[in-house]
Amino acid sequence: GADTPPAGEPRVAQATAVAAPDRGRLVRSLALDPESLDPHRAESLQAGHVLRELFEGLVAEDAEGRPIPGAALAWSHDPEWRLWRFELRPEARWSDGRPLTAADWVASFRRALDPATGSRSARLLEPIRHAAAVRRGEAPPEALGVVAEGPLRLRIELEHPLPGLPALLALPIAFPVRLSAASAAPLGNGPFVLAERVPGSHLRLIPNPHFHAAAEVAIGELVYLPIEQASAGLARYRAGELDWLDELPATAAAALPPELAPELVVLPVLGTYYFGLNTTRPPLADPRVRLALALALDRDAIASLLGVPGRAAVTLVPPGVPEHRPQPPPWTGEPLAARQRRAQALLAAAGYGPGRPLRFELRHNTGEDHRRIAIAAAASWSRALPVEVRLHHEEFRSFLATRRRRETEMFRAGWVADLPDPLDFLALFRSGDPRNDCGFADPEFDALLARAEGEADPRRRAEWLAHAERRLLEAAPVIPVYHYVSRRLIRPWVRGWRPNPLDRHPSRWLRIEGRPAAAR
Amino acid sequence: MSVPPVLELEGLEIGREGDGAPIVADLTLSLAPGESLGLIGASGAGKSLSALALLGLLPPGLRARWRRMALAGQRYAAASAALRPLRGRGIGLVFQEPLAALNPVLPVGFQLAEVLRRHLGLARRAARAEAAAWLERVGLAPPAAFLGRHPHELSGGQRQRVAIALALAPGPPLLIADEPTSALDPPSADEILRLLVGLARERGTALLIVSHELELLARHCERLAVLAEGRIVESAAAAELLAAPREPATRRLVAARLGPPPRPAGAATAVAPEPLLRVRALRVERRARWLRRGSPPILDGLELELRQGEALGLVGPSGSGKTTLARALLGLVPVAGGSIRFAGSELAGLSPRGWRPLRRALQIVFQDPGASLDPRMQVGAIVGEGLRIHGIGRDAREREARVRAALAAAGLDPDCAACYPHELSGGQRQRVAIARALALEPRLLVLDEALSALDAALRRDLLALLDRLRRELGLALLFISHDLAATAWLCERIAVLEGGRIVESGPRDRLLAAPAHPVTRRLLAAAGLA
Amino acid sequence: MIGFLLRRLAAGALTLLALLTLSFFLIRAAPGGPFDAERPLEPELRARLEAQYRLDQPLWRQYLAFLADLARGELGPSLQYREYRVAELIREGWPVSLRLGSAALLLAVAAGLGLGVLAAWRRDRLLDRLLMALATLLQALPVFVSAPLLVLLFALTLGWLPAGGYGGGALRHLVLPVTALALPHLAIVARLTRTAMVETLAAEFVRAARARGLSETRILLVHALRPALVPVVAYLGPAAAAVLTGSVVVEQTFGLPGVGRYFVQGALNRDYTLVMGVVLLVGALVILLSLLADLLAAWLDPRIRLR
Amino acid sequence: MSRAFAPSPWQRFRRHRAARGALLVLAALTLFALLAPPLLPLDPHSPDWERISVPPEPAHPFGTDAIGRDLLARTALGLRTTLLVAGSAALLALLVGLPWGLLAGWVGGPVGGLMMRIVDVLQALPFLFLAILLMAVFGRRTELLFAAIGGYVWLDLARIVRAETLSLREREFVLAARALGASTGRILVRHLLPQLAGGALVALGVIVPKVILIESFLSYLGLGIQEPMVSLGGLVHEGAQDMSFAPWALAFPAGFLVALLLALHFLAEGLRDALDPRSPA
Ligand SMILES: Nc1ncnc2c1ncn2[C@@H]1O[C@H](COP(=O)(O)OP(=O)(O)OP(=O)(O)O)[C@@H](O)[C@H]1O
Ligand SMILES: Nc1ncnc2c1ncn2[C@@H]1O[C@H](COP(=O)(O)OP(=O)(O)OP(=O)(O)O)[C@@H](O)[C@H]1O
Ligand SMILES: [Mg+2]
Ligand SMILES: [Mg+2]
Repeated sequence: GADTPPAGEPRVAQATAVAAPDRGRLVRSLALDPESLDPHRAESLQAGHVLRELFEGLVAEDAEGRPIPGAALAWSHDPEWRLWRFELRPEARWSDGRPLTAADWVASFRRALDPATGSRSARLLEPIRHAAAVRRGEAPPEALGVVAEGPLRLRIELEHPLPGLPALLALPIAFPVRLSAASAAPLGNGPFVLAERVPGSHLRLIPNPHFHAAAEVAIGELVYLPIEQASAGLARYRAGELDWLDELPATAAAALPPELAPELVVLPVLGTYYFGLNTTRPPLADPRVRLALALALDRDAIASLLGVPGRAAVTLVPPGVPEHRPQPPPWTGEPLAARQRRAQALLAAAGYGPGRPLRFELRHNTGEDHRRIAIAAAASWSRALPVEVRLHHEEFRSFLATRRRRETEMFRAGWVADLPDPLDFLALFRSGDPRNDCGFADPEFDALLARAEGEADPRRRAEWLAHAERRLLEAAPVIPVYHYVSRRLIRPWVRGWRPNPLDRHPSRWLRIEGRPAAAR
Repeated sequence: MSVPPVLELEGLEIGREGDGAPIVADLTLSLAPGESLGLIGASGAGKSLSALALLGLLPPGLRARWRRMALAGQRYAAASAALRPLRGRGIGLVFQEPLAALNPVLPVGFQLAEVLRRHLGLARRAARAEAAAWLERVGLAPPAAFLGRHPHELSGGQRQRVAIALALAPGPPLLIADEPTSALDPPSADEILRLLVGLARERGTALLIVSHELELLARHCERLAVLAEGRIVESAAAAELLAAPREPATRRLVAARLGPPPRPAGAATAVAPEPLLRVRALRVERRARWLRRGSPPILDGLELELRQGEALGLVGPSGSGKTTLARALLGLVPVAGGSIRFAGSELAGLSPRGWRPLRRALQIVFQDPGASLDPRMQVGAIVGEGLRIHGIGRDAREREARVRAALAAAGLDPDCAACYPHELSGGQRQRVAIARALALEPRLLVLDEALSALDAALRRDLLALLDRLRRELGLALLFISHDLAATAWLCERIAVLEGGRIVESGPRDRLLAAPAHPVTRRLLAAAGLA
Repeated sequence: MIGFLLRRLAAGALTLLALLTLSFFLIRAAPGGPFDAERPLEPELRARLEAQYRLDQPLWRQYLAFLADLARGELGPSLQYREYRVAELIREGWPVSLRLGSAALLLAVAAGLGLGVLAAWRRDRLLDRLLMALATLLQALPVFVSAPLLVLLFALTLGWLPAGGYGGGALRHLVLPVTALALPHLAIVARLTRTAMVETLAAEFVRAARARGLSETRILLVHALRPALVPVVAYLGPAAAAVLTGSVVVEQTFGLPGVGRYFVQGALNRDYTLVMGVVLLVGALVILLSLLADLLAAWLDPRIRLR
Repeated sequence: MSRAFAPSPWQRFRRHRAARGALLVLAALTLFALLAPPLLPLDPHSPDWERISVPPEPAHPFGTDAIGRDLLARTALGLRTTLLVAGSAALLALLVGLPWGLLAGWVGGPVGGLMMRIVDVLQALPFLFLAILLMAVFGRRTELLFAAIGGYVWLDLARIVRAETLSLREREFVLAARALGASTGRILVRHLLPQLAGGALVALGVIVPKVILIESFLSYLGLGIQEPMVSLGGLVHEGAQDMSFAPWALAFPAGFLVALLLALHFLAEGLRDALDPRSPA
């Protein structure tokens, strides 16, 4: 049946934003200089932030991250959730004023999946019919299940039921792309257009007059400053050069000058920091050993070290995923001492004791937080158990290579969801998945995931996934450490943002109210 | 005297910091305007240090005091700061070793112009013109060829002229010249002294000239003073002092004047028939700097022969290429053409490896002894270095004995083996260089102005030593000198170098009796030998 | 002289080629590649991508292709900044680095020489000790400490200067980064100058210059300094190359769009083409500047022969 | 002319007040580095959850770091590493850079030119890749890292020494040594080296801080030495991150670093003066 998309409250908020006329300048930080402004090629989170300003998918997200109509006015799907139709806005325009039609959309999807584009995120589009084959070059682009049914109507066919398709279509990989001869970066259709880009220095954006909701955009000039050094970001925020500072490190947040404390915003993020255990190689190939380590880890200590006491993680899938019921392992409530005693027993059973300590290496990539966590974890194990941990840090690419080649025993890893879906996390451990650096291979687990994917009923699907997670945590190829939070500083005069599970805050919803003249 | 004296110095005392007997004990001196005083004294008597003390520029480690010092009636304390205003403007000083005294990295024209600007307040352009005029005045013509040169691109005599011009240019009331003619040929020396004295008369400058050339001083100075035992032991009109020296120290110096050559020419040991050294068509070119090219070669088509046991005197005006020849013989400057045969080997273009075995047989005493001594080595090590290199002497003890012997032979206290070169006087340094060469017992010794800084007595002794070595050991000598008397005394054959080639050569007696070339005649005339 | 220059330039070209060759293979020997990321690519996709950038060919073929491109003045696309060519990145960034670097160099040389001369003049006195202690302190402070301290003091506490940003090259924006960039070199120049000056000040010719009544300043700045500059110039040649190509830390601390960060980012991201670009830049600079340093040394001390 | 002889270099060195002080400080630092961890009841490795980032207090005289480890013990440990890094790099620079520059300056011509072009290449080489490669291939072999740093910093020394050699080789006393028949080796070692030694020592005073800086820059990039080892440079880097609220974590390691470098500086000065017979005693 037809499904009317939720009409968001933000529209109401928008009305007030138009009324308050400080169409001023907003300066936001980026923790990384975007490597690309092509939605199909960009990979980083930070590039994603900018792309959401420049583009709009068929579906957009409101300030709370809920899908709302974007370039499409409305959509409908069949009861199987496999065949979707999107009604395009007649007034949709590219930023140069040319109309944006269903043909453009078809071309864009094909481009995203074209092997020549070499997009990494295109994997996310694989639920679309033939997408996987097209992506591997095994089928022609024309085979793709995205079809124009007239200039303003688009049909999307899926391989398997996917109730969450709208959320998927709000991702940059599903943004429309039109290459222009004039600039290296493609043309967009979003609330803002790029006015200037100086690598390493800044990106300057101005409102896009052809945007369908241009009247609601309350920011007159949007500047993104790539600041890779957290301390530098903080300094510039303190100096009044930034209105919005992203990715403040835990240590900096802990030591914030008192006048800035009210501007600190800490929000949960759908993401988990964990240790991956190499299950293909002794000594961690032994599940008893893995479980012992999972039991004995003092997560609370680490979480409080990082200043996020409530976010110690016992599960891989973070709390807050819609439809998902967290699956904490049975020992969750036990006191640490008791858990550690059990761990000792497990290790003893595996043949490790004071005379023959368990020796393994924990690798992490460079980073102050990673280092602190690794030291703390190593300390919490070696204090309670006959364990000797060798810490080893590496620069990122070398680390990835080591991890991928499974040349270490334990490594640090983390995952932030693209979609609010447990599968996004669990698929990392499917056997044969290129991301499965643990070498975890459990046919049962794989089967549970396959079941969930074929399931059209959201509730049943969630159950299969919960089941899979339980099984995963029992085998413990992964030791969750903590669930990510985002820490940022936001000026009090920046209004309109709302907490949301994916922690995305496009400037379309922001406005500036009551900024003191001195801070302009 | 109605006019106050230019310099009044009473009771100058110079000693090492802390300990020991003073080097200069009680020096008292007075100079009237326009007066020229010749100061003589044994090498190491303290002449140079006294001069430096007046400017407050003693080397570190030495201290000076005086009871009274006044310049043109104004009294000065013996402190460096107090004396600063005197420097250059009040007292001009010509340093004993011009190579060490000129800034090695600045063109001489620049250094001259700088002094003129500082003391005469000339503008840049005017200072440059005046610098050129001064170069011409001291005999460096055409000045344009010299203004832009650096000290190392000048001959010893040319440097000395620059040093004199530097001291004269500001027109100080007192000029102290420390052996200002030691590197000059007799006519030039005469000319320079005439210039000095002339300027002194004209401007009322007082002149204090330190020198070992007694005749020269006698000719130009009214008065001579003798420094010995740290004080002026005798002072009198020049002719009087030379004619009737009273003090033993004076007598020693005066009596040391050379007599006639020790024997008639040709009566030496049998001279080997085959020449030890034969130079043919030797050509040495100037080093091309930047874009400058095509200047004439320094030596061109030079021919020379020298037999074992023979002493060849090489004389010639300053800048004629004597030093260059000496260096070319030793392979220290690149030879552009010609051949040098020594003891059966060809030296031109020889590799460093090929040179090594020959080094011992072929030794040199450099013209600027100070610069040729490694400043970080003690004298003993300097003299002993050749012994170690060539493996002479069985052990360290024997080598040390040889070093002491060589030092003694060169007229030095063997105990100074522990000194560093900078602690020695100019003459002492020269003797170290001689000792270094002698210690190796070479077959051919090149002496480039090797006796110029020695007092007459020492000079006589060393000449005698060289002559003895020549006769007894068959040492061959290439004796480069401006001291024609010494050359004539030592050498049976004399060659005259001019403009890079030998213009005349022949047996001493013939050359002295009947000089053929005008250059020779001029040299002889100025030395009072013609 | 002209012969010397020609010979040196020819040698420089060969040196550059050797440098590029060595770098080419060195950077490819490091583990990991430009297309590695947390989300790995499927092998077939990765192969396709690598083929696009010619990374699938045997090394020697890649090398020959690189040389052929280079001969045409082509450095290729950046592997990291997908929308940019390496030449573009350098063309945009280097003027910024050059501007900062030359100002920093000037500051380091002027102040370093000044302090060094001062210290040598007051040798072993209190001022000398203080200056040298200060120089040591400046040398001991990594830029990642000194730069934030400068910001803390002048931007946050005193509020005199902006905490970052290039501001189109406005003076206000340059003061702090230039200072941060200059400080360590300033300290080194000061120390080298002092030592060399102490040596020349003891020389006889300085005593002779004093005897001529030259002013102390002139003796220090002309007579003693000139020969003392030889080692300083030798150090400054390649140091200038480093300063003129910027510093990651300074650029990151102050948010400046120079090329300094490409050295680190290029290496960390395995952006092979970008790294070759910056190596070319630095290499050419090092070679040219060391030639310049040699010429300068020969001019400063004419006894030096250029061969 | 009999008199008290000129003092020997050793005597001159002993009379150098600043150098004596420096030597004392250096000895004290070494003792501290070697003895503090074993003698004091402080553990540089295990974190104390209760005492994270505490300022100096009796139990932790230098305070603790962001993971609650004792900073006094860590400083001592870091000092040990840094002494080792600095020492080995300085030694390497002296053993390679000095002869290299000397030889290149002396020989000149094509060979000397080639030697200097090698220096050019090494100086322009992407050093980070070398570090990455070494770390990847040899992992935790910290010595190799030191060697890589040392292999980089001798270049400056070689350049400085060469420039001075070029000037010295034209001096009269070098000619005199050649005339004596001294071999190249002898001229280089006996005549040029003593002239250069002072300058080279001071250049080392420039190089050692550079080594330490490079090492700490590598820490900044995460290519530095591995836990549980620490270096002063690494500690300074750690401290720099928290410097606004835990200044002691920066101040103590940085203080030791400065003390070390100052001591080295004055030591170098003292040695230089001692080697120069003309310097005032
Ligand atoms: N820097 C010094 N330190 C210690 N002793 C010195 C120093 N300079 C010179 N002397 C000693 O002082 C004495 C006088 O030296 P000075 O140079 O004045 O002699 P001089 O009369 O000029 O001799 P010469 O005719 O050889 O030049 C010498 O014995 C010398 O050894
Ligand atoms: N490096 C150089 N560059 C250019 N010209 C030089 C250089 N060295 C020497 N000359 C010139 O070569 C000529 C010969 O110099 P040389 O030193 O051989 O003279 P000399 O006969 O020893 O003179 P003196 O008696 O003054 O010592 C001089 O005119 C001198 O200016
Ligand atoms: Mg004298
Ligand atoms: Mg000469």
